[in-house]
Formats: sequence, structure tokens, C-alpha cells
Amino acid sequence: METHKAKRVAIIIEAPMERRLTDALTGAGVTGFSILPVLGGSGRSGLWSREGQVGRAGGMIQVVCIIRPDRLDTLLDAAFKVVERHIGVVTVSDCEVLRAERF
Amino acid sequence: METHKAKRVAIIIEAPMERRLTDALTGAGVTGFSILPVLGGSGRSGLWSREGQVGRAGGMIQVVCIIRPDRLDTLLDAAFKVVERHIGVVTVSDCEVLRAERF
Amino acid sequence: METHKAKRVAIIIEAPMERRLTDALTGAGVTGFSILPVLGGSGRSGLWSREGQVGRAGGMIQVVCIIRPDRLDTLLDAAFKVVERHIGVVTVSDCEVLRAERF
Amino acid sequence: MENILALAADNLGSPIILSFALGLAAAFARSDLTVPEAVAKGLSIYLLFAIGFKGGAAVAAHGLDTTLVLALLSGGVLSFAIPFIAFGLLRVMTNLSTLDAAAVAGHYGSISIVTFVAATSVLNSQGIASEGYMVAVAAVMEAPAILAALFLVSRTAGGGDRMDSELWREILLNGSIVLLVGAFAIGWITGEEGLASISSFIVAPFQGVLCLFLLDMGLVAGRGLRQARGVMTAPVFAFGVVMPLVGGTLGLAAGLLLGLSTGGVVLFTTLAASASYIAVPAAMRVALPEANPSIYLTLSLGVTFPFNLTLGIPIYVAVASVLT
Amino acid sequence: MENILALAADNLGSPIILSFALGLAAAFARSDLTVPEAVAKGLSIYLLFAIGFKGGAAVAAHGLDTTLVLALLSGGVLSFAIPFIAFGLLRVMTNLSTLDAAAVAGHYGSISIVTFVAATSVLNSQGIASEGYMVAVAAVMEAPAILAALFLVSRTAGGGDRMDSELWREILLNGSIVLLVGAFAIGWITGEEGLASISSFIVAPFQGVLCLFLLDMGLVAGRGLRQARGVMTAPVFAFGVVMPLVGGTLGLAAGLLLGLSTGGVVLFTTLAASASYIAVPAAMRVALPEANPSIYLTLSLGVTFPFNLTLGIPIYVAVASVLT
Amino acid sequence: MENILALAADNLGSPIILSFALGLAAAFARSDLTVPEAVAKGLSIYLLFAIGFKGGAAVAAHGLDTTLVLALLSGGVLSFAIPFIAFGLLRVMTNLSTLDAAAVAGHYGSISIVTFVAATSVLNSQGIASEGYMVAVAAVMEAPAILAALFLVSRTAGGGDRMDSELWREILLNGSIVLLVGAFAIGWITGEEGLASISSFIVAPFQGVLCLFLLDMGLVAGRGLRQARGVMTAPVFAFGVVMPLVGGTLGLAAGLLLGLSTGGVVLFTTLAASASYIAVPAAMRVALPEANPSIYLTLSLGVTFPFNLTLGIPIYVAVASVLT
Ligand SMILES: Nc1ncnc2c1ncn2[C@@H]1O[C@H](COP(=O)(O)O)[C@@H](O)[C@H]1O
Ligand SMILES: Nc1ncnc2c1ncn2[C@@H]1O[C@H](COP(=O)(O)O)[C@@H](O)[C@H]1O
Ligand SMILES: Nc1ncnc2c1ncn2[C@@H]1O[C@H](COP(=O)(O)O)[C@@H](O)[C@H]1O
Ligand code: NA
Ligand code: NA
Ligand code: NA
Repeated sequence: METHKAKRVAIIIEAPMERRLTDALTGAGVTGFSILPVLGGSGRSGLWSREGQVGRAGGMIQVVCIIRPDRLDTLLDAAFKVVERHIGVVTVSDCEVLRAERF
Repeated sequence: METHKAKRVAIIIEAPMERRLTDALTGAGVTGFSILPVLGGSGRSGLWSREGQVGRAGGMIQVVCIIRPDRLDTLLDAAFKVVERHIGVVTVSDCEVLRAERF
Repeated sequence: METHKAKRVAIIIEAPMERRLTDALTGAGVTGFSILPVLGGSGRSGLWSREGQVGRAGGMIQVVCIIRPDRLDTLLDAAFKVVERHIGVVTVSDCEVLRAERF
Repeated sequence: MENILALAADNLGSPIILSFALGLAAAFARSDLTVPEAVAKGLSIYLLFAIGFKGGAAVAAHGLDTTLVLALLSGGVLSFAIPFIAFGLLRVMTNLSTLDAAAVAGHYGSISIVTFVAATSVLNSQGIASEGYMVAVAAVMEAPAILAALFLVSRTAGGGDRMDSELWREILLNGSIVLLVGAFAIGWITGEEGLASISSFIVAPFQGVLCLFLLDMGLVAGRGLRQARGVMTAPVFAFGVVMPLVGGTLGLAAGLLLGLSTGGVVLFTTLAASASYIAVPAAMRVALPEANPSIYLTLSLGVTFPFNLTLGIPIYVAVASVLT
Repeated sequence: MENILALAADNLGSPIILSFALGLAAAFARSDLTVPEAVAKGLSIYLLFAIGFKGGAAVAAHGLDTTLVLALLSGGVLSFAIPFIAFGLLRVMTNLSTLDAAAVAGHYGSISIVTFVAATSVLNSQGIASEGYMVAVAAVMEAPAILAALFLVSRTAGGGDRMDSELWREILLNGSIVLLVGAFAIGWITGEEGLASISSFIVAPFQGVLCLFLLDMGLVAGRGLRQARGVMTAPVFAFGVVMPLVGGTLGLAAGLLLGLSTGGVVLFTTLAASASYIAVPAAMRVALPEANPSIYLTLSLGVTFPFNLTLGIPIYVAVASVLT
Repeated sequence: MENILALAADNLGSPIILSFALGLAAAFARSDLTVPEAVAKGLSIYLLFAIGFKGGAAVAAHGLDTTLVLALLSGGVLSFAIPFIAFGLLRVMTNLSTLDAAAVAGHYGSISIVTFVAATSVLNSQGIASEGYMVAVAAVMEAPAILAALFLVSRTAGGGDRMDSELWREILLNGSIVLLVGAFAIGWITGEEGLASISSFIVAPFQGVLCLFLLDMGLVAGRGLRQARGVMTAPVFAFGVVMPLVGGTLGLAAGLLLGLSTGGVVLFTTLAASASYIAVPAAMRVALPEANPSIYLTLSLGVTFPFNLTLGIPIYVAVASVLT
């Protein structure tokens, strides 16, 4: 099966920032992304858990984005502008995709 | 700690196709997989979000499968037969596993 | 955009073991982790699905941990002590992170 | 005509319809109001259980009509036949591809259980009785339309292997049908005594739960309409309003021929006029993945559902009242 | 005997049991009907809160029995003792490993709160009164059995470090116990006035909510049975039917010795006869991860739970009615 | 004084407060009791819908007060003004940074709808009437405080671009406001007839649902307090008790000046005394991400909310009863 090189960018960010981030990604020419739930976690700002929330403010989500390697920098620049002042984690890893024409 | 090379295949696919995909994977000799929820996303067929669904038809899930590298091709062939006509994303990446005897 | 090498450790483990694992990780000097839901899966101990559960006993969760490469071994040792007798999957992969000072 | 207008006005001013309108408005205004998926599913389990149980208890109380079997049969036939008419209309009225037209057509043969529930709640508030077994007719009408849609595709767009036994099982045993029919059976078996023991759960709060559920339906329909602006051309939109009237007329005729009560005729009309947005879309994603879901979901949920809810049902009630 | 049959027939035809049967049937037919996990958990929070509160309010209304302390003590002792009997039976009847046998045994010393709830609902429908504090007895019986199971393992399969203080805290403060005992205390403190202020929430719709919850239990039990066909040998299966009768007899004896009311004896019998499928499985996954969960979950949820629900409870009611 | 104590004792012994206490206790004991997020959100949708609807129906029944517009205006002004007072107090009493102080201040100008609901439920149990439109006042008071907080930051900590039109839309159309105002409108339009049709859903079980919701609030508040031990210095803690009294006094004065009924004055006082923990925190995470959420969430949810629930509301009722 023929596969093609791609990059997988995963951004964990606070739920109220979700739309701002996906708008920025779309603005940077990203053709697709998926949003995954995060149940809880811990970091410099302490422990949190989705079940211990009244509102949406405290929760986080993960935005995963598969892109062609040459688009990585544009994407990271766009994402960074949103994430900059906010808590959260941005990771990039290599992957291969089937059906590269989709990206 | 001793680790062993493996492949991580992640397939994002529509929820109604879940059983067909996992049946195909099992048929291809896969010994294990995990199913992760996807809250929403965007792609060529537009934006969608799990909370804006009445039925299951519109939602997607992610099937993650850790396998020994030599089984990759069999798995991809089997997965591709299911995914072929459907929307969704298939990615493969390298990873290392503890307790390789489990795979 | 400048990125830094890091390791991504993903551990799928039974829900009742969650706190034991995160305590062990914290004890091993891990500065952050995220917990992701798992809807279902299959392995040597058979098929399971979150919706077919009365209690928490049967469900699994995924703990994801991004760390500096030099901390990997300490983390794996700590994780292994918890996971050892239990079912579950531990994978490690390479990734790059923005804002390395956070890890 | 006055009658229709009065009924429509009454209906439009009910908490149920206003809750739906609130959801629509919130979605159009891009409010972040959402009903969690699990809660929405919980509400729909409640509604299916309650409506099925009450139908069964009604059958236990009033005895079985001799027309039951005929009604079930007619339901099945209508569900299979309507997609052919819908397909014809779509080919004439719109320029949808064969595939999209067949997929849409399948939705209109099948039914929307919430529209059915809304109609029973209008009947209740008007004090119009109906046959309890209409719930079973609703269940029978869910699936045949899917077969018709796949037949339309295999005839015109080639490829007859879209249906396998696994898909059949999934369609016939999908959660809604099983719950509806199962609750119907439980209501039938336990009868009035059973109903009495749980009526403060399934009867008293029913209308209120329906409000919250329709709030969510409004949100979903509104978001769908907003996102689908591109694909929804005027003719497609028009189809979503014309088709329920066409289907409803067939249902009306069937109900009258069967000699159902006024309420029964209304419900038959409503079933025929309504379009599926749960069972059929899921089946289409498996069997006709190339068809565009925005079109059929938006049509059935964003156009036909609100039409039936607001204007359709009062019309069906008024017409049936005149003709029975 | 006739009495038992009549009661059993009555019980089998109740909406509650039929809902459970519907769930079982749907699971066996591989329908995709599911109750979302969050909804199921919400229903169980409701049931625990309601049953605890009503128990406390009953104690406030009828005063404290002098036998309360003895009942709590007997509950604790039974919960610790039953696993030893169960373990012996398992070693004789089946060829499960020591580890699996100990894990299963632990489940039978502990209790199933839903079985308890179903028994109270049968008592209610028969107009049989019971001691309100039996809810507290139920809470006391949750944990000792786990200790017994771990003791059995450490004695026979080595390794005594399976229990740490953290696990103790988790077991004793697990959500169900805290909610049950807490609601009991609230009901006791606020008494009849408190009950009156929320009775249209926790009394009136109770039976209906129980139906939906048992529908889900049926689905879960059915899926478990279907998947566990491999491990469930005939002798293991037989144990799941024999053990509740053995445990129930002990509970019956204890209830009679304590001089409880008819309803109280029924509930004590039911508690002793029931097997845990929430608290104990979770503890076992932590402390005895090598034991096979399919065996103990299927036995307690797929065999003993339905047995008690359908035949067990009517038997216990009939026997207790004769003996008190 | 006696009056206050009697009321407070009454209040502290109600199922609602005891449920909250149970949640707090369970969290402090590190029990794993949790209410699933979806269920908690479902409960809050129910509460918002019910309280809005009943407010609207009350307006339909009793007619519009001429003071309605003035009450709405005063609510908006209070919500904008209180943060300045809170900010001053925080700078004097504590050593929070400007940013943290501004963020906290914003929470106290806005309102907690559950505190409002608890106050109406105390009024109901005491048979004290209130203006139905106070629900609309609550909605008006949600947002202006956020503007005040951002103004405080831009003045003192630089950077005025924290607010964009998108954030405005999000704040004004956040789910709670839309649902509350929408349900209010539906209640108003459908009036007593509408209320009658769904009262066994939104009136009868209301108190019971509130118990479960407050159980969850107790769990969340308790976990927050446990985790925030580090940041919660004594002066910060003290602010969480003093500020509701200061804000409440302003609300009391406004209510008296407007000539509201006793119940209306109590509700106005309660709104001014309460602090937001849903709308404002979300806005702050977007606009002031550098402010520490542990501080403002713990203060409003862990300190001020329980204070108002247990002691505050009885005080406000007693004082308003004397002064009107
Ligand atoms: N090293 C990490 N690995 C995985 N997730 C992390 C890590 N650090 C932070 N997170 C996630 O990001 C959230 C915010 O992190 P922080 O900004 O460090 O408070 C945490 O609650 C975690 O969910
Ligand atoms: N590049 C991508 N990265 C991550 N997820 C994607 C990507 N493209 C598509 N998806 C996911 O797959 C779904 C269907 O994609 P599509 O077939 O492009 O409409 C989307 O809704 C996303 O959830
Ligand atoms: N190869 C695999 N890839 C992904 N997930 C797996 C794999 N094997 C096991 N799992 C997950 O781990 C759980 C327990 O696995 P096991 O210990 O093999 O029964 C399964 O139910 C899956 O959720
Ligand atoms: Na139809
Ligand atoms: Na037992
Ligand atoms: Na305030």
C-alpha cells in the first residue's frame, strides 16, 4: 500500500479557545482537523478533571491536524499566535498517510 | 527499559462504519485495537460536531492499532477495503512498545 | 518556528488504575500529562465497550505524557511498576514541541 | 380553513414549538448553547420508551382493531412506494445527481418518530383519540424505504452489492425500532396496571421532556441549515415542503381507506409526510457513502421536520377532522 | 408453593422485569441499542439518592429499632463470611483457579444495590413494610467481602501486599457507598418534611426510572453473556444459581434471628443472595488483576442478577412471608 | 436576629443544603463520587429552562410592573459598578496582582444563577412572593461585569485589545443567557396555560433536581478548595465572605429604592451578592489568560457560593422582611 509522508500536529488547548484556534488553522490553509476530548490532566497550572467542572472554562480539548510537510511552518505560525498567551501543549510528529490527495 | 519497534495506525472513520472496520482488522490478524472518541472536525465534507447530531450517522471515531511492523501491509490492505469509498483519514507512524510479546 | 525534540509516551490502562499511574508519573518527576477517554477496544482479554459497562471497572483510559528525551527511562521505569501486572499498552514515539521551556 | 388557521396558531404558540424555535434562533445567532449528546440520547430513549409503552397500553385497554394487520401492511407498502415518487419529483424539480436523489428519496419513505410524537401530543391536547397500534405502524415504516432507495441506485447507478445481511440486521434491529417495539410490547403485556405503576414517569412529565428535546432538535436543525447554505438551492428547498404534502396525501388516503379513527388518520398522514433523520442517514452512510449527507440531513431535519411541526400537523388534523 | 408461583408470575409480568428482558433480548439480537454511559450513571445516582433518602426518612418516621446495631453487625459478618463458603463451593463445583475462585467469591459476599431496589419495589407493590435502615445494612455489606477475597488469595496464592491503605480508602469511600449513606443521613435529618418536599422527584417517578435502568442492565448483562460464552462452563453457570440460594438462606436465618419484619427479612435475604458488579469488580481490577474479569462479571451480572430479579426475589418474599 | 437564626437553621437543615454539604464532604474525603459532566450539564439546562419559564409565566399572570425597565437598568449598572468596588477591596485587603484582582472583581459583578434558584426556592418554602421578571434582571447582570474587569485591566495593566467582537458575541449569546431569556419568553407567551401543560415537569420535581445539582456543586467546590489550598491566603478567603455582604447591601438598596416586593428585594440582594462561576471564568480564560483561574474559581465557587447558600440567603431574607 502506497503511503506518503505527512506531519501530525496535536494541540492541547483550553476549550473556550477552540473556535479561535480552528479559525486560525483554517485561515492558514489547513484543509482538515479533528477535535478529540481530553478528560483531565496536569501541568504547571495544576491538576484538573473534566468531571470536576461546572462550566466549559476549565476543560481542554485536543486539535489534531494532519498536513503536508511543506505546510508545517505556516500552520505552526498561525497556531502559535493563538496559543501564545495561553496554557497548552503543541507537538509535531512524523507520520505517513494513505490517500495523500486528500491533504 | 527495553522497547521494541512497532507501528501505530490511526484511522478516523464514520461511526456507522466502526464494526465493519474492526471486523476487517480482526480478519487481518490484528490482535488488539482501541477506539477513541472524536468530538468534531472539519475536512472536505465540511465542519461537524458531535453535539450537533441527532443520530450516530454524522459522528466519527478513531481506531488506533499498535502492530508489529511486518504486519503493517496486511493491516493497511484490510483497512483500505473498508475505508475506500468512505470519508476518513488513515495515518501510520513509528513507535516503540514495552512488552512486545503482547502484539 | 523553532521546535525541540521530545518523547510522547501513551499508556492505555484500566480506569481504576488511573490515579496510581499518574501518582507514579508525578513521583518520577513528570511535569505534565493529559488523560484521554477510550471508548472501547479489543485485546487478549477480549472486546469491551464503554457503553456496555455498569461500573468503572471495565473501562480504560489513555494517559499521554510529553517529556524531554533524557527523562524517558525514569518515566518508563515508574510506569512499568504500575502497569506490570495489569493489562494495557505502553507506546513511545518521537515528537517535536514548541515552547520547550514548559517541559 | 379558519379551522386550520386556528389550529396552526394554537400549535405555533405551544411551549413545544416555541422551544424548537428557541433552539433554531440560538443556532442562527451562533450561541454556544448545546445539549450534550448523551443527554439528547437519554431524552430520546425516554420518548421512545414512553410513546411505545403508552401505545401498547392503549391496545391492551381498547382491544385490537381488526384493521391492525392491514394498517401494518399499508405502512410497509407506503414506506416502500413513497421513495419512488420522491425520486421522480426530485429528478423533475431539482438537478441532484441520481445518487443524491435516491438517498434523499429514501428518507421520505421512512418516518420521523419525533414528528409522530408531536402529532400525538397535539391530538391529546385536542382530545382526539387514536389507535394505540399506530406506534407499531411507525416501526414498520422505518426500514422498507431504505430498500427502495438502494433499489433506485442499483437500477440507475449500477452496483447492487451495497446491501449485505449485516446492514439488514443493523437496519431492522436499530436501537430506535427495538426500543419502540419492545416498549410497545411491554405496555401491551402489562396493560393499564403497568401504565398506572409508571405513569408519573412516562405520562406526567412527557410534554416537558418533549420541550427540551425539541429545543435540542432546533439547535441541530439550525446548525445544519447554517452550514448547508451552499448546497440548499431553492428547488431542493421547495421539495422539502412539497414532498410532505404529497406523502401526507397518500397517508391520508390510506388511513381513510382503512377506516381509522380521526386520530389514526392524522397519525398515518403524519408518518407518511415525515422524513427520517436517524435510521436512514446511518444506513446511507454505510451503503451510499458517495451521497452528500448535507443534502439529505438538511432537507429532512432542517426543512421538512420544522414544516411538519409547525404547519403540517395542524393541516393534517384539520383535513382529517373534515374527512372522517 | 402456589404462593411462590403466583408471586413469580406477577413479578415476571411487571414493567421492570420486562424492561430487563427487553435489554437482554436486544443484546442477544445484537441490536445497537445502548444507553449512554453518562445517562446510565445519572440513573444510578438517582436510584442511590432516592433509595437512601427514603430509607432515612423511614427511620425518621418510624423511629430506630433496637436491632439496628445488630443488623449492621450481622451484615458485616455475613459479607465477610459468605466468600469463604462461596470459595469452598467453587473449588468443589468448578475447576476455576484459586485466584479466579477467590475473586468470584468476593463478589458474592458483597451486594447488588439494584437487586435491593428491585426487592423494595416488589415489597411496595405487595404492601409489605420493611425497616428503613436496611439501606444502611446494604452499605455495610459492600466492603468486608473484598477483604475476605484478598485474604483467601494471600493464604492460598501468596503475596499479601495486594491491599494498601489507598485501596482501602477507595473501597470504603467509593461513590455508591458515600451517596447511599449520605442520602440516608439527609433523609433521616430532614424526615417526613424533607421527603414531602422532594417526593415528586424521588417517589413518584421512581418505578419508571427503574425500568430504564433495568433496560440498560439487561443490555449490559446480555452483551456480557454473549461475549463470555467461552469461559462460562456449565458448572460455573450452575454456581451462579446455587450460590444466591445458599447466601440467601444465611441472610434469611440472620433476619429471622434478629426478629426483623417480613419486609426486613426479605431484604436481608436479598442482600445476602445478591452479588456485586460495581464496587467489587473495580477493587479486583486493582488488587487481583490476574483474575479473569469475564468470569466474575458474567456470573454476577449475567447469571445471579437475572436469577434474583426474576425468581429469587419472589422466592425470598414467599419464604419470608411463611416464616415471619 | 432570632429571625435570622431560625431561618438559617431552617435553611441549613433543608435537603438542598444538605445535598451540597454531602458533595463537599465527599470531595474532602477524596471519594470517587462524581456526576458525569453531561448529566451535570443536563441538570443545569433543566434548571435554567424551568426557572426562566416560571418567571415568564409569572409575568404573564401578574402583569408587568412599571418598574421592570428600571430594575433591568439598575441590574446592568450594579453589575458594571460592583467590580470597581471589589477591585478596590482586593487591592486593600489582599496582595493579588492587578490582573488577578481585576479578574476576581469581574466575577463578583456578575451573578450565579444557582444561588438565585436557591433563593427562589427558600422564598417559595416561606410563601414570599417575588416579581417574575427578576429572572430577566439576572440575565442582564451576567455580562456588564466582564466589561468592567477588562476596563480595569486596560487602565492599569496595559493592552486594550483583549476584547474583540467575537468575544462580545460569545458573552452575550452564551448558552445560559440564551436559554434563560428564551425560556422566560416562552413562559411569558404561553402563560398559565403553557405552565399547566408542563408543570409536572418543571414545577413538581424541581426541588429534587436541585438537590442532585447541588450535590454536584458541592463535589466541584470541594475539589476546588482542596486543590487550591496553596493560593487561598486568609485575606483572599476573607474577601470571599465580605464581598457578598458589600454587594448584597448595594442590591438591597437598589431593590428598596425601586420599591420591589419583599421577594424581589431578596432576589436583587442575592444577585448582587452572588459571584459568577460559569460565564465569567470562560470569558476570562479567553481575554485574561494570564490571570490565575484557581483564585477566581475557588473564591466564587468554593467560598462565596457556599456562604450565600447557607448563611447569606437567610440573612438577605430576614433583612428584606424587616425593611419592606
Ligand atoms: N507534558 C505534558 N504532556 C501531556 N500533556 C500536558 C503536558 N503538560 C501539560 N499538558 C496538558 O496541558 C494542560 C495545561 O498545561 P499547563 O499549561 O502546563 O498547566 C494540562 O492540564 C495537561 O492536560
Ligand atoms: N487533515 C486532517 N487532519 C485531521 N483530521 C482530518 C483531516 N482531514 C479530515 N479529518 C477528519 O476526517 C473527517 C472527514 O474528513 P473529510 O473526508 O475530508 O470530510 C473530518 O471531519 C475530520 O474529523
Ligand atoms: N495492539 C493494540 N493496539 C491498540 N490498543 C490495544 C492493543 N492491544 C490492546 N489494546 C487496548 O488495551 C486493552 C487491553 O488489552 P489486552 O491487555 O490485550 O486485553 C484493549 O481492550 C485495547 O483497548
Ligand atoms: Na414518510
Ligand atoms: Na451477597
Ligand atoms: Na454579583
